[in-house]
Amino acid sequence: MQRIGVFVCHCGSNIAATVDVKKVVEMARMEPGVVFADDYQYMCSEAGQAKIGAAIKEHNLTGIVVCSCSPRMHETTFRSCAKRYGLNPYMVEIANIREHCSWIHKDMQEATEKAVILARAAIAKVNLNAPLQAGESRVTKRALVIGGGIAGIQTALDIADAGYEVDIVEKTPSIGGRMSQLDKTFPTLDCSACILTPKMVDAAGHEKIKIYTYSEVEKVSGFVGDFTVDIRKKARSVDATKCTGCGVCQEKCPSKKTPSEFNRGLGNRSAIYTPFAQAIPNVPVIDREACIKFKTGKCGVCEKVCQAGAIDYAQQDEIITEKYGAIVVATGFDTIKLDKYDEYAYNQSKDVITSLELERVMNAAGPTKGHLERLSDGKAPKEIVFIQCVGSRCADARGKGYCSKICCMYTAKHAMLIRDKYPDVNVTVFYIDVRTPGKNFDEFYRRAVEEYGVNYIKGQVGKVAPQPDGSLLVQAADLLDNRQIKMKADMVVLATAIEPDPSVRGIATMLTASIDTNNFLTEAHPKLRPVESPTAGVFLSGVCQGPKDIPETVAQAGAAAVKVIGLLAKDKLTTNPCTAKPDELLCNGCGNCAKVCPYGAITYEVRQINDHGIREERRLATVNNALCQGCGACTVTCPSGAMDLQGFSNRQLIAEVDAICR
Amino acid sequence: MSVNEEFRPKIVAFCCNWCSYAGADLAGSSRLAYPADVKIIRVPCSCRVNPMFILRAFEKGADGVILCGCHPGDCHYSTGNYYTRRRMTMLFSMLDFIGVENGRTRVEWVSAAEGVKFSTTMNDFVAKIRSLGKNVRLGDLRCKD
Amino acid sequence: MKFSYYPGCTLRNKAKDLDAYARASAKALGFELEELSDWQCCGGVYPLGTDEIASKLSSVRALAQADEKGQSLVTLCSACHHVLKRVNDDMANVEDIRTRANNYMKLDKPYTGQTKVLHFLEVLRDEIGFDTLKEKVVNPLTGRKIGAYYGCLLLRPGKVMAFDDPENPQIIEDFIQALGAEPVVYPYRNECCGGYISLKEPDMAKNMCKTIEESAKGFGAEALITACPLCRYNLNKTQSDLPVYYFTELLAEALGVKEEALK
Amino acid sequence: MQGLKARALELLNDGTVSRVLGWKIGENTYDPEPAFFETAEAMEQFVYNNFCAANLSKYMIEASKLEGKTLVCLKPCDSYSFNQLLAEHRIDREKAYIIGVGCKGKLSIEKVKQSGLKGILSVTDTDPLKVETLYGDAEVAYKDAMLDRCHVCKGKEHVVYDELYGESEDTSDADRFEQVRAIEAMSPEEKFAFFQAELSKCIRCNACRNVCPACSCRKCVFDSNKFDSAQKANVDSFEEKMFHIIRAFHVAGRCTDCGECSRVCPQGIPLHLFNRKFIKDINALYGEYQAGADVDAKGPLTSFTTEDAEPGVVSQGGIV
Amino acid sequence: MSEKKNQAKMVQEISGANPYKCMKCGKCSATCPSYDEMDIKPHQFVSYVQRGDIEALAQSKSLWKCLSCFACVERCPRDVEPGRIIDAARQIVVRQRGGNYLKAEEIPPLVDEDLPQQLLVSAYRRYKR
Repeated sequence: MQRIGVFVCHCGSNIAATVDVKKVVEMARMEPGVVFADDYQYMCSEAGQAKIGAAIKEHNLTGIVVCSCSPRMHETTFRSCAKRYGLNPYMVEIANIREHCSWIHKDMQEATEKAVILARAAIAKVNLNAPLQAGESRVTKRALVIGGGIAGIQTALDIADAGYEVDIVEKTPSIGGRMSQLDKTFPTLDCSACILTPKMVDAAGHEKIKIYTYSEVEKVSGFVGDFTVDIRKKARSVDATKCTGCGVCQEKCPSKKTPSEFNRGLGNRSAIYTPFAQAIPNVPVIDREACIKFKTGKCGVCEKVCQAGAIDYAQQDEIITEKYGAIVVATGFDTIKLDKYDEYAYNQSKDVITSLELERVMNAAGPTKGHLERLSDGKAPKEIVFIQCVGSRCADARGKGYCSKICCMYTAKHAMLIRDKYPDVNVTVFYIDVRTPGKNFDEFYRRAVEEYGVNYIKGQVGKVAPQPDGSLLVQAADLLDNRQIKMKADMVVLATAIEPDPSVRGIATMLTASIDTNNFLTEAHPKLRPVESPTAGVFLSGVCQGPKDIPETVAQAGAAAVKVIGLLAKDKLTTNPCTAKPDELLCNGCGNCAKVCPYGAITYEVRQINDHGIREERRLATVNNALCQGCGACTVTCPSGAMDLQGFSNRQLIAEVDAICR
Repeated sequence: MSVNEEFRPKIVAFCCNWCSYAGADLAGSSRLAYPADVKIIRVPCSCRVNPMFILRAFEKGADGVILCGCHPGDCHYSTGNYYTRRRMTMLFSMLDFIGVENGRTRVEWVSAAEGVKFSTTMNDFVAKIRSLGKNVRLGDLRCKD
Repeated sequence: MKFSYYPGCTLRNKAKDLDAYARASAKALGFELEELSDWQCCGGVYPLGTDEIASKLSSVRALAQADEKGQSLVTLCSACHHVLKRVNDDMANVEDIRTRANNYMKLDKPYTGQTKVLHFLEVLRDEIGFDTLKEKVVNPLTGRKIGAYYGCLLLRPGKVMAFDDPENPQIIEDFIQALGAEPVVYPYRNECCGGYISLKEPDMAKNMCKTIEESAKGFGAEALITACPLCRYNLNKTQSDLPVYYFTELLAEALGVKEEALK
Repeated sequence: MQGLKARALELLNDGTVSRVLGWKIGENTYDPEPAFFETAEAMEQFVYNNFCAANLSKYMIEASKLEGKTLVCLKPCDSYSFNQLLAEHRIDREKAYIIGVGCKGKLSIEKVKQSGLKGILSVTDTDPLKVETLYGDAEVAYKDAMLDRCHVCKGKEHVVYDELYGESEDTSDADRFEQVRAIEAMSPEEKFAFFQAELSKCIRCNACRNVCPACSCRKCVFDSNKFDSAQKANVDSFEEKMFHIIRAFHVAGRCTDCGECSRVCPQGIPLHLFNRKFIKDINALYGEYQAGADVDAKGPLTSFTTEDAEPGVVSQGGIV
Repeated sequence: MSEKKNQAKMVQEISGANPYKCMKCGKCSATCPSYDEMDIKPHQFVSYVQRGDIEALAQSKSLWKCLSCFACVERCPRDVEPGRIIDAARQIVVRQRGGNYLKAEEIPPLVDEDLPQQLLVSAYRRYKR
């Protein structure tokens, strides 16, 4: 028989205001096995833990139940507390009477009754708990960073500087990401390339960093400390070891009509290309769908002009299999598709563009060589309208429910840059709210208004109507002036909502990392563990976790790196002891459990056993504890009940069911 | 129907640790109320739930059992909920076959981010069970009166 | 191919030609419009109030009648189409309206929104296909520059009407193209003509129609086509030199059945 | 029959097999029993007639542990059970010498009785059956005396064997799922009344479990303490009520639909209905599946597709 | 006060719209073709409902200027459906005795030869009980 102690937490008033904790204590005392019960203001505090410790000693407790917040919050806390006072940490169960009770119920009697039942279920379970010993697993001292934008680069640099090997996998031909497409950055207006390219060079030259560009993660298996990853290195059709990056092939390539991804389709590129001049590696790839040689078999110009003999049409995709201890996701973002926002005439007029497209227009290496001009007729615009929140803060199915966070600031930047360079151009910004929390952010926005004369109007735009004369009629509301505005513009720029890069879905599935309804990766805790995924060993860097600007991204990238370094610094990890365990006297050796095991943790061996005096050779299931992650799929497949899950055994769960239904 | 208004059903909710239990936590921290009739049992994965647990609950007097797991494709253990889906489809179909009201059992996929879905699901499920009234059938399958 | 057909009251009266051209064209295209035996006026506008049931019943009757025959229900007039589609959506998705309407109606078989409501244009696009239509054109309208005027009722709310992209529709342009003419795209084709406001405030409607017509003319339109008698009425009131036709008139013309239609 | 017996004896005598697993003559034609024969002398009792309905495959679990090979007589439908046991490593193919015996549908004395005959003294296994009763002689058509399961015969082919003996016939002349469909069409109240009436007859004799080739656990979950709460009495109401549902679930996707459960039930509970309901659902949702047809096939409940139906399908009009 | 609340609640019920979803972006007003004719502007409708001032809405010209063209409904990023709110206010008025905006005797002079039936029935339904 267990000797159980029950500890009911007030959590200040979080629990105590809705649950009669004294009543819970009183009721718990009547449960079988309970020899001690008490309540306290904050069980998780030092004093609360000391109280638990004292009770363990004084009452020789063999198991404890803490009625408190979610086990996802403090299970670890109370387990280490138990351990400190000499109790096996797996003899602790939590009754979640906060998130699942006090916070969602108003009626005290009802909430108290429920808390008593939840406590009863936990007590019933702990009555059947058995001490468990955590095993150990090794840590591969190498990290994988998925995504080679500023987030991925920064994370990789920080990990590498701490002395660990890092691989970056980037799906495009060059690292650099979205930041490389930007012209200037807020709130300092320094040139994006000037601050990014040195980091790209550092990463490329770092002895601990290996960069796989034009590559994608194809398969992930294993678990924290010991992931095995297949990386598909797509055929570049150019031998990187021979290419000198002279660029002649791109110049001579006769197929030049492919929309440039880097320039957001505003300009064209050749079939053999590097996305931009400062690309790293400076090795072009052949786009096989655009290449004449690949389409028709004729051409081969690049091969002829390449002095280094680097062109290799026969190159094949290569699969690289590598082991990693930690994985960082830094897959970044894209702007949403605007095909459902035709009231803004994005698909009807070339002069309606997104802000990211404007970055390319403003950039000296962009499609207009940095001249601000209309993409329809090349004329210099005199009147430019910016529309905020296009697809952000939308409750309807067309857009996103969240604020994209960066648009207010980059619009102020664009407005300022235009007014600075072209003082005769009028700039009007239609906004709903101007959101500028951040160091020097509001000052920046105010400068746009006060020093640069940017015209900010509070009110959303209803329609952009292209006019026969080529101008755009913008129909908007001025809410502060209570009037409807109809103004002609030469260009309209849409602050388009951002969303996680679509590739993140597949990656999240491979990593079994959870994502939210907007496809942002979920953090382990929104406040306290913001750079970790709930999946152990998977970390989050940059916009894949939520909208953020460059400084925040860099900060988070560093934070993710620290978490990775902390993990890689360990030689061994303790493993989850809640693994499957077969009862050899009941096992039929039928083989069904192995069929449903996602980790290949179950094998069969023929063993001599003694079944109540009968000695015989039997085929029996064996579980590899290092591989088993404790899902329990096998336990249900097993008809005889031979396979059970430690910590969540059949009897424990049935005891909980019984306690609840009693 | 005044009986049903008084009726407080016993409802067992099995929630997987990684998605649905976290979704329930989020419902809690977002103060999204649902009836106290629902009591949650934490399991590592929805695939840990043995049909025997569900039958046991009914036999012990539960009026409804709901099983929540990660969305298919998002299982923390990659494939667990796919097995759950087949097993529960079979079990529910059998219960329906023997005449147990099919509204008493349900599977819902609730992610860690879906606090709202967790709460609305539970509200909806409780309303359904209340409308079905007390479960007597699984309790007296062999006891013909 | 046979469809149930709901002409609506305007088509029985002021817009007889809209109807006649459509019937002749349908015949030429090989499908049949079978008029419901006993239909009542849809009321012209969809009753927006969630508590309005009685005003929706005439639509429900028509929908249920088509259901009994197992046919899709085709309409021509934008207003009737709007009302029928939205009432149908209510019957399929709004439990309260469904229950109450069925309680009133006492049909043999409860009606739950199963009838497919199609606009004549949708029949051309989805059932016949514009490619087939193109093949059947005997009298292509080559060289004519025609602007589509959609108005509000066919498109909005997009979620319920699901007719075409409410901000950048394509269907009438494709239709014009199939007839051999050149579609003129202009931004005001989905803005309101003023609708029923023209009864008491004709000037308001006139202003709106002027904007529409000027925009269309600016982009080179020589004529407008519409599916709505009220839109046509309002547009005609500006007395501009831009003719406004029912889309079925051009259809009949292109199919070579215009004369015969009016017999 | 004489040929089969001679062949078995031959194999026993030349040492190919150490024993024969077949049927032993009973008191009457209609009650032969499964038996092992280890000697030529014992083989005198060997019989194979049209009343030899028992599925012998499950006996091979024990036989697999014995020295030497066992000759086992399997009818076409039994061979599916054998294969399923093989797939689950419960028996050793090397320990079996399979004679696939011919079957033209097996007879049931219960069916003869159901035809209204009382005081049966003897019966033949011929077509028609000649029945001698206290009240005179009678005849029963062969089809009418056939087991229910033979009316939904799996076919005349053996899926596994070493040699074949005798002719088989596909005797199916009924819709396998007709009864299931009839129940599906009932209202919940009718369904419940039906099953409550049937299950209330159960005396928990375990005959169904003992005969079932899929119920091959060394120790049944109902006999172990693996699922009990701490304060449980030895036999609690839980297993009483849920036994058949859980048993059906445990064999779902593994049951070959051999029909032995219903054949041996002394209370005449149509237990095969549970299994067939699962089989019907599996076929409808996950594709046609016959347990035991292919040793390497993935079982429907140990595999999945990402596009599987949601459990909600049950309340949304059911599985059709 | 409670009468005010009741009316506001009625508007919410009849319209089925939730004014609290509004983020005051003004897209409805930006979009409305009758904007210039309205005294209370579309984006203000929700504020009136939120603070329960249905009386002012009922008195407003806007009630009779809305075309039910659903442009505001279509473009509203928050699914507030201002067009339904204004219709609900209109319903409250016309359902009261004497609330008809269109009197039978007004009609004959308004009718011209081409006027489609559709126009009359539509105006009837929006303006009269």
